[in-house]
Amino acid sequence: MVTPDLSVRLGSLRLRNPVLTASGTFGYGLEFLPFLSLEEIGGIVVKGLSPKPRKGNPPERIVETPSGMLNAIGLQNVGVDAFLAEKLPELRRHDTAVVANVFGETIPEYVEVCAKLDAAEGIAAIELNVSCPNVEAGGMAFGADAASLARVTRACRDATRLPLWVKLSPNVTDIRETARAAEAEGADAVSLVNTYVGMVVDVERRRPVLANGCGGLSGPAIRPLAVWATWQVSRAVAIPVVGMGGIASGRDAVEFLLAGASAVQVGTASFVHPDASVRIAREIGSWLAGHGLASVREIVGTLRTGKEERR
Amino acid sequence: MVTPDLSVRLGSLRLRNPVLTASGTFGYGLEFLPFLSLEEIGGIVVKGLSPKPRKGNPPERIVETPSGMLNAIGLQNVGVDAFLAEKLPELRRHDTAVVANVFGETIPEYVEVCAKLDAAEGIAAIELNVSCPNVEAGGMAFGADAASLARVTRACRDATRLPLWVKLSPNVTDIRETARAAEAEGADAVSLVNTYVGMVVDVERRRPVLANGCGGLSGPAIRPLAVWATWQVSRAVAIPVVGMGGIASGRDAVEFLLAGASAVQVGTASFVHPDASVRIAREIGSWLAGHGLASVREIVGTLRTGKEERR
Amino acid sequence: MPRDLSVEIASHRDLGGGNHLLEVEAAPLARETAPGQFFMIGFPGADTLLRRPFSVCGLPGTFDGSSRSAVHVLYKVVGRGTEHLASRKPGSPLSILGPLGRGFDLELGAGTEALLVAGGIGSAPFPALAAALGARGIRCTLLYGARSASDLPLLDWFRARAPEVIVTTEDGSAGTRGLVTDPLRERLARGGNVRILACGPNPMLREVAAIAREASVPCEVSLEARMACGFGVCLGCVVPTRRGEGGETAYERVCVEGPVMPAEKLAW
Amino acid sequence: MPRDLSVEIASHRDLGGGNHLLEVEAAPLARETAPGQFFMIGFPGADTLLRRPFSVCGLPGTFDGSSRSAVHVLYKVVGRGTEHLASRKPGSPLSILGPLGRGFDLELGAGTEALLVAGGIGSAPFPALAAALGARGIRCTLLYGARSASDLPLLDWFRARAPEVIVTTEDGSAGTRGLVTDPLRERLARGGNVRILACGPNPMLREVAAIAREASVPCEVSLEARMACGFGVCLGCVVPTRRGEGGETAYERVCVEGPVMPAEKLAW
Ligand SMILES: Cc1cc2nc3c(=O)[nH]c(=O)nc-3n(C[C@H](O)[C@H](O)[C@H](O)COP(=O)(O)OP(=O)(O)OC[C@H]3O[C@@H](n4cnc5c(N)ncnc54)[C@H](O)[C@@H]3O)c2cc1C
Ligand SMILES: Cc1cc2nc3c(=O)[nH]c(=O)nc-3n(C[C@H](O)[C@H](O)[C@H](O)COP(=O)(O)OP(=O)(O)OC[C@H]3O[C@@H](n4cnc5c(N)ncnc54)[C@H](O)[C@@H]3O)c2cc1C
Ligand SMILES: Cc1cc2nc3c(=O)[nH]c(=O)nc-3n(C[C@H](O)[C@H](O)[C@H](O)COP(=O)(O)O)c2cc1C
Ligand SMILES: Cc1cc2nc3c(=O)[nH]c(=O)nc-3n(C[C@H](O)[C@H](O)[C@H](O)COP(=O)(O)O)c2cc1C
Ligand code: FES
Ligand code: FES
Repeated sequence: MVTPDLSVRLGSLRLRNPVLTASGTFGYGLEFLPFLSLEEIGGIVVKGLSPKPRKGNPPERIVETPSGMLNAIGLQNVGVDAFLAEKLPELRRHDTAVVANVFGETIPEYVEVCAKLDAAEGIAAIELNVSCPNVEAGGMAFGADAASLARVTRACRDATRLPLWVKLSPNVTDIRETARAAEAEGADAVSLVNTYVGMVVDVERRRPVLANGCGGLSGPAIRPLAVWATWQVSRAVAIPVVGMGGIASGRDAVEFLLAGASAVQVGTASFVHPDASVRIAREIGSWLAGHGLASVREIVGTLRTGKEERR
Repeated sequence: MVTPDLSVRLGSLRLRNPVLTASGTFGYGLEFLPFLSLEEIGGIVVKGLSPKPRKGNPPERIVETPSGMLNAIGLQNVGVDAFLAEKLPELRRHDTAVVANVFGETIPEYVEVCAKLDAAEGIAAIELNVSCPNVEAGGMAFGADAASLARVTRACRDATRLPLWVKLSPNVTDIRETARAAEAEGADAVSLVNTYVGMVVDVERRRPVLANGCGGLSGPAIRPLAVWATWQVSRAVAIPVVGMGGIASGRDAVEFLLAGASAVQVGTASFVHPDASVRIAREIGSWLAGHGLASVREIVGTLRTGKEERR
Repeated sequence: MPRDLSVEIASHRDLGGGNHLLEVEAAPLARETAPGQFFMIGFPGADTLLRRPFSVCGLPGTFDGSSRSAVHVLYKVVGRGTEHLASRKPGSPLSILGPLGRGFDLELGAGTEALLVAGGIGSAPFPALAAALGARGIRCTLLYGARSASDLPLLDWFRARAPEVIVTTEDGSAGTRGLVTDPLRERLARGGNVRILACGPNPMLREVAAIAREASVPCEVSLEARMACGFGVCLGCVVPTRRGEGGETAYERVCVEGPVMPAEKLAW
Repeated sequence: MPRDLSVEIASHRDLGGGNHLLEVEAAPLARETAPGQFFMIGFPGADTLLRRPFSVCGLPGTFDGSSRSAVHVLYKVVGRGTEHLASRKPGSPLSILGPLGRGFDLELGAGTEALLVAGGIGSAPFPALAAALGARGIRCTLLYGARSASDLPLLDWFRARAPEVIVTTEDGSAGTRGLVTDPLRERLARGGNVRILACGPNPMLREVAAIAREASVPCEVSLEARMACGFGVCLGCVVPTRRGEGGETAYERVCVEGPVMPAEKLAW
């Protein structure tokens, strides 16, 4: 059996394999060194970076749900400066693509972080988080309609020459519209999905479990929704799509690849099994080998619905 | 311990208790007679009725997902005439509220079914299904934006004096907008949620498992999303809200009641335990009794988020 | 009338090849279930949401030494639910809903020979069926095909109980190498008053039905379909069928109008 | 360095009142875990998604008769995960990630008396802790409070091993009727070179911390928090803490900067 070629291209960016880790679920990468080697995955997406450090929301911040979890972390992070000074030099010692997830409350804040990242050494791409449901300002407000998403994308596009990914919110009527807006304003790729807004009630206290009230749903529960969103978007735009949502096995990842994702991100699964991303990359390899396929690129977007003729 | 009063009012309609069964998950009610007595629940919502019998979608029509299932039944049903002639007379022999779920491909079709139901004896309310994701014409198309939802609601309002419920789609950016449109055009209540659009891929065949491609996600997986939607809508409209999505226990139902639902519907849970609806009604009673509450109406909408002051 | 019962696993036997024989004590099911009917079995606490459908394999008297309230299920591990079930020890709780669906027609008429055609784990309903037909004095021949020798669960039981057992495997590791349809064709060529009762994967059933139609032999097939409820309300388990001669097709429920259906009714 | 291990349940003892003592063989954990640290335990095949955090209760030598690679966990059934765990028999697979977090400070200084304050199942980390402190020649007194007599797991073990055990129950069914903070106040009033190490529900810990502050006695508390990862990356488990004297608050992770924290650091 030949070893399949797992490398993929997202525009100008080449990844060793199609598995990245999702923002907010992999810290700054270094926390995972006891469990895996960063050289075995395609890359990592670091926790959302804002211009200044953010304290985040008060606890409770997480709650388990059937096959999923809600989180309302509120983008606690060290800020872009500390990331560049303290984390990135460490990360650069590992041969993996580092994608910086960026968050701002205003467009100038997004631009500020992008410009700082642009000036740094060792960032593979920027992912704009315009879809965080857990902060009052910014976040999902930008991702909820095509016009504001277009504005923030354009402003960031003008602030960096790094590959620019826009991470889409699934909490919309038609995700293809925001995807097209990102593409039109110069995004190099779109990634999806961020979390779905939900709430769990503590019936004894008659309050939401989360101090923030609502939170974002992630994990296997959302996988069928995320596969559908990936399929919709991959047919609506020509730029590469990075798919995620509840991926916990190589088979799950293959669903997204077939549905049109050129790469995938693993989120919540890394909490349950810290080495999940590496295992998933290996399982994709075995699946391809078992099907006699030479390259993962052969399967991207090859899903057929049987309705092609009708359309 | 006093037995709590479980009865609720939805406008002019009084229900014995707040538990109804959800459309499409309870057949025409009669199939459940081996398992429960219809007198023990607040009412039943029958499978979506269209002007003519519908054959439905080809198989596969269902697939299990983590803590949920996708369905793409395609509204197979006997048609409103057969329902009125064959099912309703049987149902009328049971003392329970019968809510007729109505589906049309065009506004005149909705109106036709409403008018026929209006002329019949023994219908407690009409629930407009403007949120089915599994049919090409009608269905979600009407529920996805406030303007078309307003048109179909108005037309049906003019066609019947029966209590009119509009069942909302959660596949929208802001569900409060469609809720408000329903209220403005004379709906007596809104019910939510219908299913979330999703897809499962058969990686061996490289096709969606469902012949229809996509399907609607129901079951515990969606519960946190549905609770959030219920809370959002209950604060946006003054008419009663009927909540549903993944309810499998009395505790789950209490989450929806606290979040503002005056009644709840039980869907997928009836597939797993045919008597789930009756058990849930009993569990609500025990919960209230255990908390020394005299009536279920005391808890409806009493959720506090701690952000009230700020708003 | 179907019931929803909470039971415990009475015995659980690993038959090799992923096949297991499960026994529960459930007097109402033992009394009321007919061969070809099925149960929806739930696994409390497992990470499966829906129950899983399984045919009745054994009723009181089918297997030696079982009690008057015992029912048996023969199953193969194919996914998460069956994998979980296989890990459950005697004493573990299960929920079981049944009896469900339409079983095999047992009124075959005197002198008719029953050809039971099984594909692998598709043999599951046949012990109870063979026992019932035997009790009615009907001669049964089992045509038992599978991929390999390990995919022929309960073969010894059938050899001890059925007058004739013909085995085929795709890899030739047991019986004749080939498909079960080969000996079926041969048997039908010999003529006689026969009737086919088949259970196995849908492609095999389609082939069996075609052979039966060609030979003008009546044929019942026990179908598989994904099921959410098992009692007729989700409309998830349908197959296309032909109504009347006109050939107008409709969708009928495998869980109520089946799982056993006359082959000629199906519009596959 | 934490590891993710697949283990089997070696023994599982029901202690009554919903409390269970679980033993697994895991040499790396037995070697490297310190009292007060914890594990994230996963239940393959269960309908829980996330792992559950549990303190180390016993290390080799804590309980008689256990092997040199044994670690023990004491847990109480409170929800779906622990209910599922309680149904698992010896031989069942578990996944276990650890050792995690910051344990108790064992360098108490000669002559210091350790006051271990436990609320119900909050006694879980104390066997391993008492054994370690005992080995260092530190005198331990256990103040053990609970709702009722059945909520005092391992009381016999403590009575046999700790020099002094003071029991309170809310219903008076064991020891003195009252809260564990009553004897704590009394003990502190007697003065001496003492240090408090507390574990229990957060409201109890808050009260213990207030009493310690008032008496100017150093106090460590072992906190509970909902956890998704247990190793510092989800930021789900934070508590508000005070940094420096300025009193500026931040959120620190119970799973990395805790679960054991100096009480004065917390900004509850
Ligand atoms: C009427 C009927 C009787 C059956 N009798 C038996 C029997 O006696 N012994 C036996 O081993 N198997 C039998 N089957 C098949 C059995 O139901 C499936 O093998 C089982 O549901 C697989 O569950 P899983 O969780 O292990 O697999 P998964 O693939 O994880 O299941 C996922 C979903 O697909 C459904 N599914 C998967 N395979 C099948 C299948 N072949 N048929 C129907 N649904 C499927 C499951 O029910 C579940 O909803 C029968 C099926 C039907 C419809
Ligand atoms: C560091 C640490 C050490 C612990 N040590 C022990 C121990 O040794 N023995 C013991 O019995 N318990 C211990 N607990 C509490 C234990 O983790 C919970 O009782 C357990 O997670 C409950 O899970 P469940 O599925 O049964 O409950 P559910 O209520 O169904 O759990 C739902 C979710 O809430 C979380 N959760 C529920 N209760 C708690 C709680 N009290 N603390 C933290 N998370 C909770 C669960 O982890 C899960 O994510 C510890 C908690 C922490 C943080
Ligand atoms: C605890 C947590 C924190 C997250 N933080 C971020 C973040 O900072 N930026 C971001 O773009 N997405 C964030 N996400 C969303 C994930 O990156 C991902 O889009 C989502 O979890 C779906 O993938 P999953 O189901 O595999 O977890 C976070 C998710 C979780 C669970
Ligand atoms: C198999 C199936 C069929 C359904 N058919 C209908 C329908 O005909 N009309 C309708 O309004 N909703 C229909 N629904 C949606 C349910 O009424 C309900 O809104 C949804 O399943 C969420 O509730 P649950 O999670 O409790 O199942 C159907 C759902 C399922 C699972
Ligand atoms: S399985 Fe639900 S109708 Fe057949
Ligand atoms: S539990 Fe994830 S950071 Fe502490």
